[in-house]
Amino acid sequence: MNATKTLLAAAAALVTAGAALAEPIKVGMITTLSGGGASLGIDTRDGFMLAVQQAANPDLTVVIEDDQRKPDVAVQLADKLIQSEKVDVLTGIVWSNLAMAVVPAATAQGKFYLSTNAAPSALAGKGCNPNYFSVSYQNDNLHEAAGAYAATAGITKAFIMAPNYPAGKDSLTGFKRFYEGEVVGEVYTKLGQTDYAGEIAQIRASGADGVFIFLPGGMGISFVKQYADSGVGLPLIGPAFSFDQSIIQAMGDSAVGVLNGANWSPDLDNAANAAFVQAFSAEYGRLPSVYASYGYDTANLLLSAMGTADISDPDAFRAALKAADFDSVRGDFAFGPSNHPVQDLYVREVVRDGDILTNRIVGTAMEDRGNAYEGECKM
Amino acid sequence: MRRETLLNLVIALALLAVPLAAQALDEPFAITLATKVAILALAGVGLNIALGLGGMVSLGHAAFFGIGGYMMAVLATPVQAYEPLMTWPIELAGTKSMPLIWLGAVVAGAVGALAIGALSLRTSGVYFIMITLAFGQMLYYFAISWPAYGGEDGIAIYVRNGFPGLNTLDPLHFFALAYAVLLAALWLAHRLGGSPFGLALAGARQAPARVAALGIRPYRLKLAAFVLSGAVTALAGALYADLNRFVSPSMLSWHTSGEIMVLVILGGVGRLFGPVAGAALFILLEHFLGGISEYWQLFLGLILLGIVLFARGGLIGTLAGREVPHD
Amino acid sequence: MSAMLLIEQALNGLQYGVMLFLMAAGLTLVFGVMGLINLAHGSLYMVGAFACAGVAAVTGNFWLGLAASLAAAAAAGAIVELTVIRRLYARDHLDQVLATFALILVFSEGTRWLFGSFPLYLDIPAALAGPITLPGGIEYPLYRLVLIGIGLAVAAGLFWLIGATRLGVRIRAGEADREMIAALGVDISRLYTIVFALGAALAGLAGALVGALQSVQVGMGEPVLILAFVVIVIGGIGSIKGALVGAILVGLTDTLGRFLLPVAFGTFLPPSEATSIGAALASMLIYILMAGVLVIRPGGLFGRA
Amino acid sequence: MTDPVLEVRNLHLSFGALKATDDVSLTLCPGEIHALIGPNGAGKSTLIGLIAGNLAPDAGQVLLNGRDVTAQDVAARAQAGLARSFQVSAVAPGLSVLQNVALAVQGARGGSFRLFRRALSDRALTGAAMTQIDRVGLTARRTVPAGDLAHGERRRLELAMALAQAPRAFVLDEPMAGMGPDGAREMTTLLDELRHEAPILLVEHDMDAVFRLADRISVLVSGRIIASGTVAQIRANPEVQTAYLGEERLE
Repeated sequence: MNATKTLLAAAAALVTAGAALAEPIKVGMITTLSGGGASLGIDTRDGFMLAVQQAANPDLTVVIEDDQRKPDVAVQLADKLIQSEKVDVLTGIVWSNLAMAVVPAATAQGKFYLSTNAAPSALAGKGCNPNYFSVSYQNDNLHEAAGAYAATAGITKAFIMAPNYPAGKDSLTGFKRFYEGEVVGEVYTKLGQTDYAGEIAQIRASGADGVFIFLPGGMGISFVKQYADSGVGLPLIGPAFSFDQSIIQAMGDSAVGVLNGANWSPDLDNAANAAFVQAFSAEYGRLPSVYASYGYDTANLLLSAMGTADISDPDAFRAALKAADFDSVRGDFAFGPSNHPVQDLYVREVVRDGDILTNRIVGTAMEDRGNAYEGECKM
Repeated sequence: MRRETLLNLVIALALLAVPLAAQALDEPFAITLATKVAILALAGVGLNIALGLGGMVSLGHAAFFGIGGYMMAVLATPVQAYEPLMTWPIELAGTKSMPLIWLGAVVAGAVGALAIGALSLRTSGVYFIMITLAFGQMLYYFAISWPAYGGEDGIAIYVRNGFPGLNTLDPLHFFALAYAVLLAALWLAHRLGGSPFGLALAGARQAPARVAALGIRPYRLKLAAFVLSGAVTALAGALYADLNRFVSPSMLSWHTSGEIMVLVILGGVGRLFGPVAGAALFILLEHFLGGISEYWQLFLGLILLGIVLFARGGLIGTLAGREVPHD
Repeated sequence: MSAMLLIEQALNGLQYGVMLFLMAAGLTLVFGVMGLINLAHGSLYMVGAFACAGVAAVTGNFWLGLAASLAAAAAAGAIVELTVIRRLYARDHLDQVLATFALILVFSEGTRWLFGSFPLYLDIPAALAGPITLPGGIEYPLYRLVLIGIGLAVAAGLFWLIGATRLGVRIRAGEADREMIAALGVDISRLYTIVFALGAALAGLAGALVGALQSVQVGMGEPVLILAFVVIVIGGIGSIKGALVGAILVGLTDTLGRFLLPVAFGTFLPPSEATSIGAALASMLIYILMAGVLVIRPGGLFGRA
Repeated sequence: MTDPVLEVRNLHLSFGALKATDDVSLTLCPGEIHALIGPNGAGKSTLIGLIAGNLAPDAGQVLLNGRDVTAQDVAARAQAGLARSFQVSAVAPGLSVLQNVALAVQGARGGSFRLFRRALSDRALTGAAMTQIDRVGLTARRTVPAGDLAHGERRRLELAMALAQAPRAFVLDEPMAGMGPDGAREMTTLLDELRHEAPILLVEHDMDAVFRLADRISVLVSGRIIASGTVAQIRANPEVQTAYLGEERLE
């Protein structure tokens, strides 16, 4: 159940007298390291640990556990980390359904949870909590970016598609929120579906002039390859999850030219990002994904709070987190009222750069976007 | 005392000793693990009624495990949301009381097993395996795509349901509850095995043609056993949902079916305490192998292979010798 | 909805069904001859896809990859048969289920160990890329047409193999009476290894062919495995003809159901509810089909029981 | 003559071109042992399958106590009073001798759906079972798993189970197969007593036993009854001699 790896950051460095004044912090990371979807968890972990290593702060200890993408396992790991490991902060969950299973109970016990990815609407609105911070986004954001940018990309009659599960429905809702054109087809596919010939035929027959999809993981790979082969050729747009670094290699040239809404890109022009991309590539021999960037930012946020407040004083520590006084790889970064980021959203395009495929920013979709649920959050 | 009875006693006491020791050593997570063992063992006891007594290789018991879990969510969510469970045809409130939830889970599991069993038992052997598997998948996809109870996100119950006189939020209290239910189910399974019903079922499993020639129709016997089996597994599902305070379609996935079956076989098919020994071994393997490698499931697979190829009869069979008819 | 869209969807269903047949044929053959239920059949599908993707990545040639997938899956099948499976023939189904479940874990995590957690890249060969225009003006991907052709050719080849060759005679004898073929002086253990490797090769072929359309990743075989089970339950276990008919039936039902059900619900429900409920029902449709077949014919359409 | 307990009228069953049962009629009357003999492959097992209800005939009827049971299944015919033993022992190997026989009692009396009562503390059940176990001489072996019994003991267990059904008619398929001379002699004595409880349709290869026990003999060859009569009549029948000579040559 648990790839327990206690990593003492700043391994060799002896604890200096100055650092010993600070209260040590123990972080429990629950993420997906085995089975399907492991690549996302591995990127999250690697990004997070890169920042931890760079900081070499002896007061920070990280315990990493593998949730196997199973909600029940995640809940039991959270129990274990809280009860046995006595961690102060939890982080790392990739999937919304696992987050929904873990976060409310953890924050109810007074623990901090810093989300490196999943940020379901329930936790941004009615279920918000002062101890819950989403460093990544609110789930709808990247879909909203795609929706807001669609018209710019010449899509006025969109065919939209997502798997038939809650995140899929949220995604189509998010897309439509800022999309001003017409929706000529709306299809829900089976979760885990691998053959999209039927849906592609419907796209062809729908008279659409563009397609929005939210198909994470293998579903997206299957769709994009089949879509490219079908010769339909309409512009394709989606959220970054479906076209991120970890999966576009498997799509090959089928993915080139696809647009995707994102809040980060390897070519985002700021010093922190350039350093991050360079360090990550040097350390792990591959380009970072959005998940790696969120992991990296989360660790740096935590480290910045450790520098100004003690975990033994939760109110002060919470305020230090909320200040978000760190160099985000996304450039400007601030938390909104419900502890979700207020940030610029971009649209990227998949491009071939020599042997590898990667993403390049083609435009800004929304500036200083918060999220749609802030009004419901009574905090 | 027979060797197996002695072994059973040792297993039962060991499972009781772990959380008590954990309490003394202030290791609350070990209590949670022991509770998980007890609940998975309960699910295995349920499956063992079909598998061991009835010879029905069901690869779809996750369906009943999940039905039990969802029954908990269906009954407890309205209370959480301050809404009635239904207003038509009668107004009915939800409940946070475990005994009522258990009753609901048992009834729902039995009804589900009656429907699936009535169709599946028209076939036998390998057809039966595949059909139970397919029905399980059908429920899985249904749970994922039906929006009412969270779909694939599942649904969280923020406060564990209550039991009169106990503080279920205390891990030790909750363990005691799960342990007591497990013992009750073991007693039930034991009585069932020695009853005329159990006798007829054993006969139907071992010599189906003969039993028919004695004037006993195996279909109804097997269906009855399947329904009981589903009901017990559903009860385990309700407890498991309460352990995690969370329900999701993954409870219904075929990996869950496989795991319940694996732990029954690890312990010993048809042996009363087989599921208990199997669940304990499974959780230990998961816990310790997981600490060794990210690829721990590879080693789990190899160990399972070794057990099925070379240690037939499971843990109980290896330690207590082969089964003898109990007179 | 136009007739052309309907025809295109029917073609899609046919192509899906034909690929399911490649999976189901091996499964049903192995069960028919050896009486073995093999849950790890989906892992052999995955092995085929990974072998094809791996070799195609190194050589740049899809067809070499395809050959490699056949070889790798057959070899994996033969190795598994020699080391594990042959100890299971005399066992009951329960032991077979457990052992092959364990094999899934070994294959999946072993593959992840070798290839990593990231999906692999495998694309359609350039010669077959893109759509062609069919009579009636339907634009249809050439590769999918080729898949239908390959699938039907393999089906014909299997019928010929079983109906007209010496190996086929032995396979049929093995299905009829396991004791008897030993008496006929056939080397049973070799026959079993060959049949198992043949089934594995078919699964590997399907994995490679479909892998080019989909995503080559760990765990890709399991959903297909369960569909293949549904196919052979519908068709009748042990019957190649049943597997073919069952596969096409499942392919058509699934594809057309996904397409038509939301449309049908749309006639009396608001669009977003209709698509949601229609999609929910469509995902259960093949299981409902299976239950229906069972009520009428418990042994499947072409089963002996 | 009293009315027959078991009657078979013009049964037909074909498997493809093969006529496995070809217009067979026979009766079994109270108190008698009616032996059915014939070479291997004559269709004896098929006929028993038709009588017991495992097979459905293409045409013809099976009557039990004058009632047409042709459309009924195996269990219903058993409940109507037909007890059969199997050519290859079909006892539950994991259950003890006592449990096997108790199961037979239970089949006759019902009660298989009592879930929580201890079967073997039910005196009525075990008492009835022990009576039959004593009769076949397995008293000392009552707690042994049936799978551990010697061959001859298993044949006797088969018989005890048939007895425990308290049937109206027995159909016994080669009860002496594989028994030594002593066992066969004991079995012969036992069967001779049994006929007073219910008539026996006896399929047997042991000709000595058949000639000693049978009141009537029917000879089945290629699915047809070629001769039927007393022991003396059958012994003298040239057609039967040909059929059997043929068989002996084959063996």
